[in-house]
Amino acid sequence: MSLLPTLIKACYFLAALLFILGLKRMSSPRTARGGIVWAGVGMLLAVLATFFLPDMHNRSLIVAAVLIGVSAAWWTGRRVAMTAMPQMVALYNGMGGGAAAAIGAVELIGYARALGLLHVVPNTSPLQPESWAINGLPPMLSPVELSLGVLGALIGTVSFSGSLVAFAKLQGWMDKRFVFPGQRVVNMLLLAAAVVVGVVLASGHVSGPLIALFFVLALLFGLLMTLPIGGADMPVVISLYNAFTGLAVSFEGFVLGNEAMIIAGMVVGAAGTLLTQLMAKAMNRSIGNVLFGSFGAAGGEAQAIEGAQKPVEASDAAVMMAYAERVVIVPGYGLAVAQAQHKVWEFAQLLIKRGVKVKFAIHPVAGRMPGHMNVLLAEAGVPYDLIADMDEINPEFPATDVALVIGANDVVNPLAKTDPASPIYGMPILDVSAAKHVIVIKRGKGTGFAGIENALFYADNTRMLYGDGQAAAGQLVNELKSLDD
Amino acid sequence: MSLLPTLIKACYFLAALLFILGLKRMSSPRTARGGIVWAGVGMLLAVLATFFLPDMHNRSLIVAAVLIGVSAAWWTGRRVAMTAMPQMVALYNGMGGGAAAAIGAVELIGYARALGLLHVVPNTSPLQPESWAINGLPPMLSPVELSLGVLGALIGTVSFSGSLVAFAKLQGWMDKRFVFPGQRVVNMLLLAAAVVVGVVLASGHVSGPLIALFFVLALLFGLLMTLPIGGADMPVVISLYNAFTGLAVSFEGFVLGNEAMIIAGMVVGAAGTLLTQLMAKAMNRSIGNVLFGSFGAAGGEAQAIEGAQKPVEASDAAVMMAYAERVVIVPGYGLAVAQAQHKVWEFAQLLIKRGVKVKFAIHPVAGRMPGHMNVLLAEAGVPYDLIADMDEINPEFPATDVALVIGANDVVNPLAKTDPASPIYGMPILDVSAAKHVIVIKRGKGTGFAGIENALFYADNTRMLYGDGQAAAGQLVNELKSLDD
Amino acid sequence: MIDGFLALYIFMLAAFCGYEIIARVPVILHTPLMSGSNFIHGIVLVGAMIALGHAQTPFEITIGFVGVLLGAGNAAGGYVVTERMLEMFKSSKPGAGKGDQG
Amino acid sequence: MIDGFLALYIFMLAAFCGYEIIARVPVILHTPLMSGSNFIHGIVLVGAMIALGHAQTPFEITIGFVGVLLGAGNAAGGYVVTERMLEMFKSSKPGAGKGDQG
Ligand SMILES: NC(=O)c1ccc[n+]([C@@H]2O[C@H](COP(=O)([O-])OP(=O)(O)OC[C@H]3O[C@@H](n4cnc5c(N)ncnc54)[C@H](OP(=O)(O)O)[C@@H]3O)[C@@H](O)[C@H]2O)c1
Ligand SMILES: NC(=O)c1ccc[n+]([C@@H]2O[C@H](COP(=O)([O-])OP(=O)(O)OC[C@H]3O[C@@H](n4cnc5c(N)ncnc54)[C@H](OP(=O)(O)O)[C@@H]3O)[C@@H](O)[C@H]2O)c1
Repeated sequence: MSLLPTLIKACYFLAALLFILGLKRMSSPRTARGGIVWAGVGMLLAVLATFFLPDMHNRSLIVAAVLIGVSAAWWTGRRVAMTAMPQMVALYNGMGGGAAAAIGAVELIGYARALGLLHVVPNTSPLQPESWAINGLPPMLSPVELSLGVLGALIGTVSFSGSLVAFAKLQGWMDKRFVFPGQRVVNMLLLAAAVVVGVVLASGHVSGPLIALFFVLALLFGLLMTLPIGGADMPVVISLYNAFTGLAVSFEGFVLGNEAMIIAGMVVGAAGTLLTQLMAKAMNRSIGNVLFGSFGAAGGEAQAIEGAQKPVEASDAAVMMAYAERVVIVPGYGLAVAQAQHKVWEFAQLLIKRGVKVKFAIHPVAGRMPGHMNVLLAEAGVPYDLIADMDEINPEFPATDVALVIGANDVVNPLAKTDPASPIYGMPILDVSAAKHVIVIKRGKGTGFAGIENALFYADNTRMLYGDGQAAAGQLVNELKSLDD
Repeated sequence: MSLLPTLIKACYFLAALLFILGLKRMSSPRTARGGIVWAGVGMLLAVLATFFLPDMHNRSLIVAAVLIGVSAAWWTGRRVAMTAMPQMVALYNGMGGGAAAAIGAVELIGYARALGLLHVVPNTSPLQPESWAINGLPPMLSPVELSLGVLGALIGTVSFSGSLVAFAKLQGWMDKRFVFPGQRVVNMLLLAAAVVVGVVLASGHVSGPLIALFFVLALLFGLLMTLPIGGADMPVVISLYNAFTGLAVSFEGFVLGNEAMIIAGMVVGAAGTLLTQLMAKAMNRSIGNVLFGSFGAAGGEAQAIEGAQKPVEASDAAVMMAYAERVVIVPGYGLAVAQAQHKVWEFAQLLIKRGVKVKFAIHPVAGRMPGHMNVLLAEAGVPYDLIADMDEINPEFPATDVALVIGANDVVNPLAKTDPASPIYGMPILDVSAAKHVIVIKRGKGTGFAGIENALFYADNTRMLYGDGQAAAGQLVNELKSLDD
Repeated sequence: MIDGFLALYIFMLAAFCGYEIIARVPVILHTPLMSGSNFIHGIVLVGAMIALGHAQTPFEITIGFVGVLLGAGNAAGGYVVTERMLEMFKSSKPGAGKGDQG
Repeated sequence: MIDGFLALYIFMLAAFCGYEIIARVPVILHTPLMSGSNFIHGIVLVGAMIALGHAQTPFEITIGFVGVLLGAGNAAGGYVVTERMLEMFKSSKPGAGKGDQG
């Protein structure tokens, strides 16, 4: 082996090593930050090494595409609000799936051309074993390579169109769930058709129209598969597509003979699959239920709730908390929508200064992505030790004077315990109603993700403070400050 | 690839998979039992497949050697007492190291023969590429293969002779620690010499005398390296040699082109290295300290202990515990020596029947191997929930009426807290002296592993019940039974 | 190019690595981990570069170009987003200064 | 026989697997795990069989024979000892019958 290829291979090896080490570090809060940097160094190494591969054509096009892609993604990634993270991950993931699909497409088209089926006269012979030697596409693929290439293209394409739908939904571009009768049957037929065409391709009958048909079917399947899924189930779906892209990358890496791609892709494939399961479990759902379930769609007759919501003024609420001994703040998705984390933390700090014992209670699925609230509170600077998780805080509510619920709904809904017809029945909740007083900040009578009424809002010890989360928290801050003057 | 080689390769693949899955299951108490069975199935598959490799000679010899080796090991392994487990593991591990070394030796000798340096006329040509095709030894090794082969042989040989010394020491065949001045320098020189000869071999200068010298040096190093290490440090050393053997197997597997060996060996190499670290940490030592330290050898002036040991009769001890509310039993190495676990559990059951709350407290390094006491108590049938670890039980001692220490010494020695000159200073201990009464069962005034006095035995609330652990426990049982009559 | 069995071994071992590394991760790290692993499969960029580097007809070149574009977006976007999230996790640690986050 | 880089990848991945699987194991399982991993490197038996199967001179055959003997001892002994230890662990579980252990 001559020097340059050895060096390039060494770079790929280092990249794979750094990816694994980086992922390892990312999975512990203490070392997470360093982990992404390690992985980043690995990526840089691998990309730089690839530029030096012998026998690469179109180098200027490559540089141009890399520069455009990187700067566009970098710019959007830097600018986007923290609350929009899930859809950005979906977008980037879809891009990865698309790239894997594109690799598969180039391979298949090249193969077809080599077979002479497309009747294109190549300017150079496609059969030049030497020039593809190290990491190029072999002009004639072995049956195993062809099969894995086709499989990777299928998975990558589904991940591509599926992730884009997920992005569009989370971004609010597609509010309605798209459901029609027999949808599941249509989806299954589409998938079956794509698989059949794929098998034909993998058996070596590669032709232009067949390739086109294959990709169209895969695209359609990803689209229709994702359309009926509710926006709030998306994090699980995105995680699944993330694993898909990983697998696709791994398989295409096999075809290209690139071990770094094989390993990185497979590691992500396995990790993503596990993550998806863990996420679904944290939401008290199964993956099948997320993908095919009709969450919140039908449901039985909901329990009727007696009583009325009792509003409260910001000034009264502020006084209640100012003279309380213990206050627990329960943030939910509304906090993220209102970007109220900074104001809420300012308010909490004022309370702490007055000697009130303040804690934040975070439900595992509060918000729209796992760890959503932790990220937001961390952004605002809330120290770790003030944040309690569900198991820790639930026994403390009876000794709590005021529970301040801000933008949370489903995660504090007692119907999850009492109403078997409710879509969230069985989900463990934060037991805020055990506190002496409950104050709920929300804009109006809007429901949460599950779209159901909340008995808590009608409870005797609950008072509603209507308003946008950030505005309401601001009022509380002002009231508290005027108390001190 | 024709069918048979593919099938054989598939068996090897399955074996590697089963090893990893088995190890995974072994590392959780719930699934541990199944894990070894899975790994065993993998081993069976791999061995059976190997019989069917094409171009194997000496098949009857192979069968004979396998049968003898398996039946001898099976027989000893079935018969040996639970307390002798560490030395058996050492023995089997040494055998593995020896086997790896033997593979390396056959490779090197074959290589030398191929070079024509040994001037032996082979009955068939050594250069028959086809016959070694799948998994045989390539007659001419590449430089990388030669280097890894030599490295594997070195590591395997050290593990072989070192493990045998460990076995002999634990078995009591070699009681004294073998120390002479300048020992460390001699060891280092031996290692350096072995490495130099190894480098010469790896550079392709393979000859009979050199091979012999290489193995002699490696054997000697393993021997001298292990001789000065105290018998009770052996578990850590055995774990280290276990990792060594794994590495040796992995490297020899590379030379043979056998992926199952590469993977299984490397997995054990990494796992064993980590286990060694974890074990050393649990003993509050570093690996370097275990290998080169002079634990308990020198040490400063020990604190003088005032007072006298106060003996107690078995009948009095039995009465004290029979009318106690809470009794905590603290087993140590002496329990293992006396094989007293069954009697002690019988005694504990009698107490429980009388309404006494009995718990067993296990120190992480009680006994002579990690989990030693857990294994023994489990053997006797003590249910899991009666067994508490150190962090759990220490706060409970003040509320304990009687702490029954049986054959434990170092793990209950208060000097670990108070005497900075003591070799065990800094090791967390079981806080038995906080109990209202302490009863200690031991044979006499013998010291424990660390060879130091124990202030606990002289404390005001401590009474000594002299005798062999099993005999003393038997007396207690009888006394308790006579109380009921 | 790679012997089928060797590839199988690598697939298997890599899958175990990924699985083992993620098992037992706390819920609060799920999103950054998802985004971090999303970044890691951005290595697809390398494959897309190779594909474009060997594309020959204009059509292949177009697809290859799109592939590189998408792959670069995956890698760069995945990195930025993950880094931003993890940065915040870091600053929330007790002991770390509380004023130094964005 | 195996390309050097591929071997390197396999070494690395296998090492990670071993490391990750053992990390976070309770102390009480250290000895059975040590003995279990001791069993697993008993796969050396396969290598010794291959070496003996290709040994040619009487000297090589002798060494190969000893190798197979030792390897078989490692595999069989490691299995028996580990199985005996783990069997006891199993019977100590609450819920499992308390009378069924040896
Ligand atoms: N964390 C995850 O990984 C994840 C993933 C997918 C789904 N989910 C699901 O999401 C739900 C999370 O529960 P949650 O309690 O956090 O949220 P939620 O049930 O979705 O409720 C959010 C509440 O915030 C209020 N709100 C919206 N915008 C607001 C603003 N600007 N200011 C103040 N209030 C505002 C809304 O009421 P108004 O409209 O009246 O203001 C709504 O009732 C669970 O059902 C969970 O299963 C979670
Ligand atoms: N667990 C591990 O992994 C491991 C590994 C290596 C080293 N170690 C070390 O081993 C020590 C373990 O402490 P330990 O308290 O369990 O044991 P120990 O300190 O070794 O003490 C054992 C005691 O048992 C008594 N004894 C011996 N045979 C007996 C018999 N037949 N009947 C009754 N008593 C008997 C001895 O006194 P008499 O002679 O007077 O009877 C001795 O004092 C620690 O220092 C630890 O660091 C542990």
